[in-house]
Amino acid sequence: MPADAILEVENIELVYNKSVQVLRGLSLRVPRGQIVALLGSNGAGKSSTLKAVSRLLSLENGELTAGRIRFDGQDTAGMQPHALVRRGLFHVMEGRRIFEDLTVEENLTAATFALSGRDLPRGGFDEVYGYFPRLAERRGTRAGYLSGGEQQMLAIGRALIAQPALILLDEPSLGLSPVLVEEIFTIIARINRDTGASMLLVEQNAAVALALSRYAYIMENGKIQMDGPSDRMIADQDVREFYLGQSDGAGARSYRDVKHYKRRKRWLS
Amino acid sequence: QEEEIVIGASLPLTGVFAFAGVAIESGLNDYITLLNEEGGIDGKPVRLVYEDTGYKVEQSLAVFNKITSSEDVHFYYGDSTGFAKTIGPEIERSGDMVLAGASFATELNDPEIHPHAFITGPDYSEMVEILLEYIAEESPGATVAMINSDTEFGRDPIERTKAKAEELGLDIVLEIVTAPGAVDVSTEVLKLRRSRPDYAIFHGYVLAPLPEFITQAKELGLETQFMGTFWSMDSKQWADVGEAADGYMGVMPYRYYHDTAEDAPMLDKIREMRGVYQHSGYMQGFLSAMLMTEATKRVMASGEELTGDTLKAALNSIQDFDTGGIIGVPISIPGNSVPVGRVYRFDAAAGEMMPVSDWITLGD
Amino acid sequence: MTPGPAAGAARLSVEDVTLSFGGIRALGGVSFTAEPGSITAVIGPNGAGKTSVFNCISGFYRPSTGRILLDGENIGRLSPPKRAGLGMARSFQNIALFRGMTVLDNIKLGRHAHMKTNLLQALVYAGPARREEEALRQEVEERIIDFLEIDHIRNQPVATLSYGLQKRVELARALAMRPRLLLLDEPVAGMNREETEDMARFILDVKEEWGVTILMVEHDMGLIMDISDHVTVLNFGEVIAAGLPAEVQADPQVAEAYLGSGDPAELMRRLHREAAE
Amino acid sequence: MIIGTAKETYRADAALLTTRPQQTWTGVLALVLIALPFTLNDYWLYLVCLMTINAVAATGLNILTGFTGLVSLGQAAFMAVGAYTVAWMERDLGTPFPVNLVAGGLVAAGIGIVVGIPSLRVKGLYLAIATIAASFILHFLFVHWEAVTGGNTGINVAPARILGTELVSYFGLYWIIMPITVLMVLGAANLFRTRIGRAFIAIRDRDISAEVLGIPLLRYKLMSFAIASFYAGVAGGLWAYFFRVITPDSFPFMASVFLLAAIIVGGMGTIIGALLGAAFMTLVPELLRFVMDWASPWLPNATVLLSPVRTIVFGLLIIGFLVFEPQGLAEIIQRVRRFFRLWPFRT
Amino acid sequence: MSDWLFFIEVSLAGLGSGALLALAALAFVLIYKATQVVNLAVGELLMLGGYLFFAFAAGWGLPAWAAVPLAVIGGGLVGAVVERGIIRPMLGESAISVFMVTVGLGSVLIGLVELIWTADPRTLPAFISTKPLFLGEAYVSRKIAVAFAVAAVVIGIFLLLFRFWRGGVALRATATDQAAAYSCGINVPGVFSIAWIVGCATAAGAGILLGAIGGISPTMGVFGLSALVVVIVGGLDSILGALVGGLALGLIQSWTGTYLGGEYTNVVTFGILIVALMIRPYGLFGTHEIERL
Ligand SMILES: Nc1ncnc2c1ncn2[C@@H]1O[C@H](COP(=O)(O)OP(=O)(O)OP(=O)(O)O)[C@@H](O)[C@H]1O
Ligand SMILES: Nc1ncnc2c1ncn2[C@@H]1O[C@H](COP(=O)(O)OP(=O)(O)OP(=O)(O)O)[C@@H](O)[C@H]1O
Ligand SMILES: [Mg+2]
Ligand SMILES: [Mg+2]
Repeated sequence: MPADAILEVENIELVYNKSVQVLRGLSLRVPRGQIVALLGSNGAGKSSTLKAVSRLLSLENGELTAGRIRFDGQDTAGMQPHALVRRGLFHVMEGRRIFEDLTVEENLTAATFALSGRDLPRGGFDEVYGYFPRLAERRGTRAGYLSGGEQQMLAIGRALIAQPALILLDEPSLGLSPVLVEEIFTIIARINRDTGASMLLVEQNAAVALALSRYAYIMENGKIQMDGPSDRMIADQDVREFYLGQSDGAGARSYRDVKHYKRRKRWLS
Repeated sequence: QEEEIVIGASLPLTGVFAFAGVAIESGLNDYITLLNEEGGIDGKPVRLVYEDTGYKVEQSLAVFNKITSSEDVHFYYGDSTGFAKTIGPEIERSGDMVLAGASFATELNDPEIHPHAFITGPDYSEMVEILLEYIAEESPGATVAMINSDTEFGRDPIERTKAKAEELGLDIVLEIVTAPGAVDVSTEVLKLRRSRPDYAIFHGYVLAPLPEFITQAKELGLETQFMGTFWSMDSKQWADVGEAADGYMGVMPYRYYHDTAEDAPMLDKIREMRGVYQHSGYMQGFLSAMLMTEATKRVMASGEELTGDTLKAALNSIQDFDTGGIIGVPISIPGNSVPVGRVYRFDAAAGEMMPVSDWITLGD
Repeated sequence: MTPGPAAGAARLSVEDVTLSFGGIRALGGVSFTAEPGSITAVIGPNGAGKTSVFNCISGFYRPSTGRILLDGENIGRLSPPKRAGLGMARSFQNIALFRGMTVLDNIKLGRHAHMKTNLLQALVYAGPARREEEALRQEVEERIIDFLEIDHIRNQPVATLSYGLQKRVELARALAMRPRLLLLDEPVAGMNREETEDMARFILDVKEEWGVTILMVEHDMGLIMDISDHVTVLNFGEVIAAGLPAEVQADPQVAEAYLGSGDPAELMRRLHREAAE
Repeated sequence: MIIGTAKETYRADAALLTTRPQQTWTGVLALVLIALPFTLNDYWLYLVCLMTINAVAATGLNILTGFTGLVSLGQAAFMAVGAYTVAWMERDLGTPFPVNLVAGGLVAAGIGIVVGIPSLRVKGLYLAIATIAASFILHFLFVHWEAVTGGNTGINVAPARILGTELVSYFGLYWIIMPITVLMVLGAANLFRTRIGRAFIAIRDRDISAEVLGIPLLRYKLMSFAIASFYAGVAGGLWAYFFRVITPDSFPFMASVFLLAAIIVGGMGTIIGALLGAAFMTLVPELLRFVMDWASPWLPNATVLLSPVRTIVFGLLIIGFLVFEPQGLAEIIQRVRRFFRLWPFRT
Repeated sequence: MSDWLFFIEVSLAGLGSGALLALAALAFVLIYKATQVVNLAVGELLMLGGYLFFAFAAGWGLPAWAAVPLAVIGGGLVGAVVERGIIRPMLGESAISVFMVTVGLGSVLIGLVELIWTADPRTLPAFISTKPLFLGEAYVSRKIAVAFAVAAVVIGIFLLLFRFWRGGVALRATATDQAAAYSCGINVPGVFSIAWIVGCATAAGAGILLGAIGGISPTMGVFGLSALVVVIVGGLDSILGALVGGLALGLIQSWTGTYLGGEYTNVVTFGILIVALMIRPYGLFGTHEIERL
């Protein structure tokens, strides 16, 4: 892999409430300009990893007890979350987290604070409305009344406004219809291609995530269990079994048959 | 019998009533010091045991319980009407003490209901009655406005004021009850301007919002004479207000610290002990201690036991008593109160309250 | 003691339901039926009104027109608690567990509408109140907790559980309501394949072993295709297609509005190749 | 070291006192409560009774605010309603005191229901402020409905009578105040073992989903208000017999703040929290009195500092607990218990 | 004097005290808008402002033009300290807890003032002329008129600020979701500090005006309760609501005081509050909380 990494995470340990350890020596890196996927089952600590990177942990009583995180070559320790954002690291949080009381447009305005010190986007909000026409229709509505998918669009729209160098995407497809999943991922790919923004993508939809990304990490219990180029991961037997739902043959197995299949993951013992 | 005489007290040394509490404390203590220097009562020293209450009934009660469960108390000085009413039943039940205090509530002045209570001066209604008698004397048929705060303290004399005014042929043209905590009095002043009374009697306030009231009224060219009762009659307090205070009048049962009347040996002593002006609460405390110890002395002289009944009887036996000039006339205590007072007027140039009437004793 | 659902699966009919918020029309005459003992899926684009339909059924929203029939009886005027009493249970799109309570208490809460303890009995906690509580405890332990394999977490506060387990506790709570009709709003959202498989197994088992009618909103087409018996498709608050899963999938209108090109992974790979060039 | 006891039946698991040490300590506490009046002087007995009365009111408030999540700053006003009812019945009807107490509770509960009606539409702090409003309106009633309340002068209350003797001493009063408190606290503890208590907690956590799960919101919110005010009413009734006079200023707005502070300091949403909080907040000002006494040789005007220091400490306690120990004293006790249970193994 | 003139005078006086209420309410709104904290200590901050002015003007003998800004800045400083010391650690806690923290803060402030200045009420050195002012024939107290003008200007400035300044969005975003605000690059601690500093400074300024009219005492904080009624009726997050609510309440209190009697002002005030809450649970101009399943 090329040496130039926009994000390097080295052996971080994370503890919530001074008692619950969630990450245990996790390391990963995101090369500049690339999309990297981070997969793992519920509660593995994916979101926590992203929060550690964007330093939003402190709001939830979390604390890094060991390890180092470097963004754009600089150690992030001691940096304020908003300062990181202004340097170009944007975190699209799990569960959308749009500002419910603000209108769609005001939500986008809020994101312009990430631009402090840099130029305002050329087309203003039109670029976002171009990607998501539905948002344009509802620009005066309070965001809390949007449907789940519309809210997800808004969350990604906010990231677009900020013109970041690295976007942390936490489950962008959560609760989206298939056509929207397709659309959102297409847009993500486009953003990556047009702006060269790097991305760290956390996703449950492993098929898409692996297709979109160049490199992938799989984590369990706060540690990376497996990593490698995405196309090689797709071929891995365990990944096929547990993340893609394909048994030995080529096609996906039916959910009706699952009862009969209950094999434990090999890497979990 | 006891080795020493203990007087208990719940004193508001802090909180909204601290200005009075601190003065009362000095007054009580000074008289007791004087008395002890002269050998106490029958050779027994008098001791004042007290604690701060912050002017909160529950605290006063806690202090009362704390003091009475560790000392043998026959006289107790309370800090508020609320306390006096709360502890009243207990005083009547135990029957072994008399309750004095900083409250002049009319309600306490009923020997039927409160046989063991005692007020060192006129009650609030009597204070206003003294003012009304003065007004009736000066300008018969005058119009009067009543301005009372919406508190128990403020509403206390309303009924009796109306009755007395009618009896004296005075016309109550305006009744104002101010909202608790109200700061802006302009609407009340407007009402005043509309009815233009000759006199306006405040009751239920210490200082605020009287100065603002008076200032605005003067601005509007009103010629109303403003008057107040004991707790809003301190000389120093008005001196701080400045020009606006000039001409304010009110009733005061005691002499002021700076009064140089000749028949007042006690005032000389007080000025000897305290080089600076003392708040009128001081006089109240001083006189309270004097009367409490006098009653104790009388009971002990008669060889009776110190109980609520004997002490109260001794208080009521006080006839034409000389207070050493604290009050300018000899006093008697027919019931629970000492219904005497005098009308003073504030002179801004002198910075002092000046007497404008003689001593008025009600019921004469 | 009568464990399990109250007397058999229910039949639900939604007839011509409309609903609007201010000026926005969320539902414009939606009708469909969930047959007793079947799994009916409601799919549709985001904002199509699926959750709104659920909210109308469970009584949280009052539709402006239309009827909602449970076993042929119009329940449109009943309050949510009354509907719950009739055997209607649901889970929520954004998990709505009671975070201050343990798993066990959350599940017990589901039974609320079927219990009788009154205030006086509760204060004294003797006789009927105690008997009722003990019976409930036994049933919850033996039928629900055991069935959903959550015995290891029963005394944990739900706030500390992972997403997948929380979804499972929601299902458990719904089961404690003795449902005859179970509404599941996106039961496998945010789950990976393995966890989805577990959930699929529970849903199928609930249908079969408890004999419950299930109405489900879900975006995971794989799951829908595999386990549902009937699919209704909503778009802009209107039904645009209904039928067997395979029929619906083949409908071009549905493909256009909802399904997209079909295989997002393939699309991604293509995009990727384009980008690389 | 005490290891968790294995429970063999669901009943044992649901019992209020599940471990042997818990049972032992409860026994000890009962003995102490019986011995107290024989050992304390009037001052301390007065404080114990006051603490106990506050504990009843705080327990009620805890049901409403700590468990149901409806913040009320009107609990003291409900105490006043109970106190006035008792005083009025004593004066005008002369009914026996148990009847009066229950009536005081019921009247307060009735008013509580009325005050609770906005709770369906109004949430959170808006509701808290509605309760402030209610308490000011009640205060107005106390002042102006003279026929019943005696206006500003208030009502003097005849002592409670039991078997022909009048309960006037703190010693005598203790024997009605303490048992009633114990019963009411037990009632509250029982409540949370049943569906009603669970429904309250569900409403606190998220009321709209509680409704869809079959909990009629209005009914339960009002029920919670009614219970809380019933407790306040009984506490107010006890207060009336204890102080034997009631005026409109007996229960100032600050008393409601005091009760809310008590449950915060004690621990919201735990039965023991209200008890600890009421005891602690009643005792601290008195303890400060002793502290200031001790400090007087060094601090020349210590007595004059007492009241402001008390005000400051009251504020600091609220702030300190919320910032550093949001679960309150109850959590501290839990930690101590865990420590001893695991002792000598530290966690 | 005609009844009409009297009515007009009473109304003018009401508008004047209403402006003060609005100014105090503004302090609530500013803090609430950014932090969703209902700061019950606003009344006590008002009191503190009055005492600071007293200390500077009477204690140090500074002229009013120096003492007023110093007291306002002092209020702001206290706001900064409070925010840093006890509000920021409460980030993420429930609204009720933070509300109670401010209740504690109020108590601490009262205690401190009593400790430093004792509980005696005091009069502020006069800095507003006492010459009566006549609008046509109608009399207005000059202090009240000055208070009205100051309040109107300050509120006007804030209304404009929130309308045309991007920072308004940052404030509201922070109030809705702190983590998300952070992730948008908003300096959340900065927003908190600013809101508290400006809010407390406003309260201190209102306190000086209030003290000039009615004198200062440790109990003057009860004024905060009336201001609280204003914000509840107007809407906790609405500056316009503070203005309209303040003026309306001032008028109503003035009318009740005049035509019913001062003892009725509290009942009427709180009666209105309850009615308003029943009709509009989030105030006249407040935003509805969104509740969805
Ligand atoms: N604020 C918190 N306090 C305590 N524990 C937490 C907190 N946030 C997360 N955890 C715990 O940390 C673990 C990892 O959580 P995290 O949200 O990072 O998982 P995840 O991999 O993102 O899972 P999911 O796929 O469900 O989103 C979980 O066990 C969770 O319970
Ligand atoms: N309480 C409400 N107030 C205003 N509009 C609402 C409300 N609830 C829903 N809507 C609107 O109604 C439409 C349907 O919303 P609904 O939540 O039912 O969609 P959905 O089909 O469940 O979407 P998703 O798959 O994203 O969850 C949306 O446009 C939404 O903005
Ligand atoms: Mg996650
Ligand atoms: Mg939905």
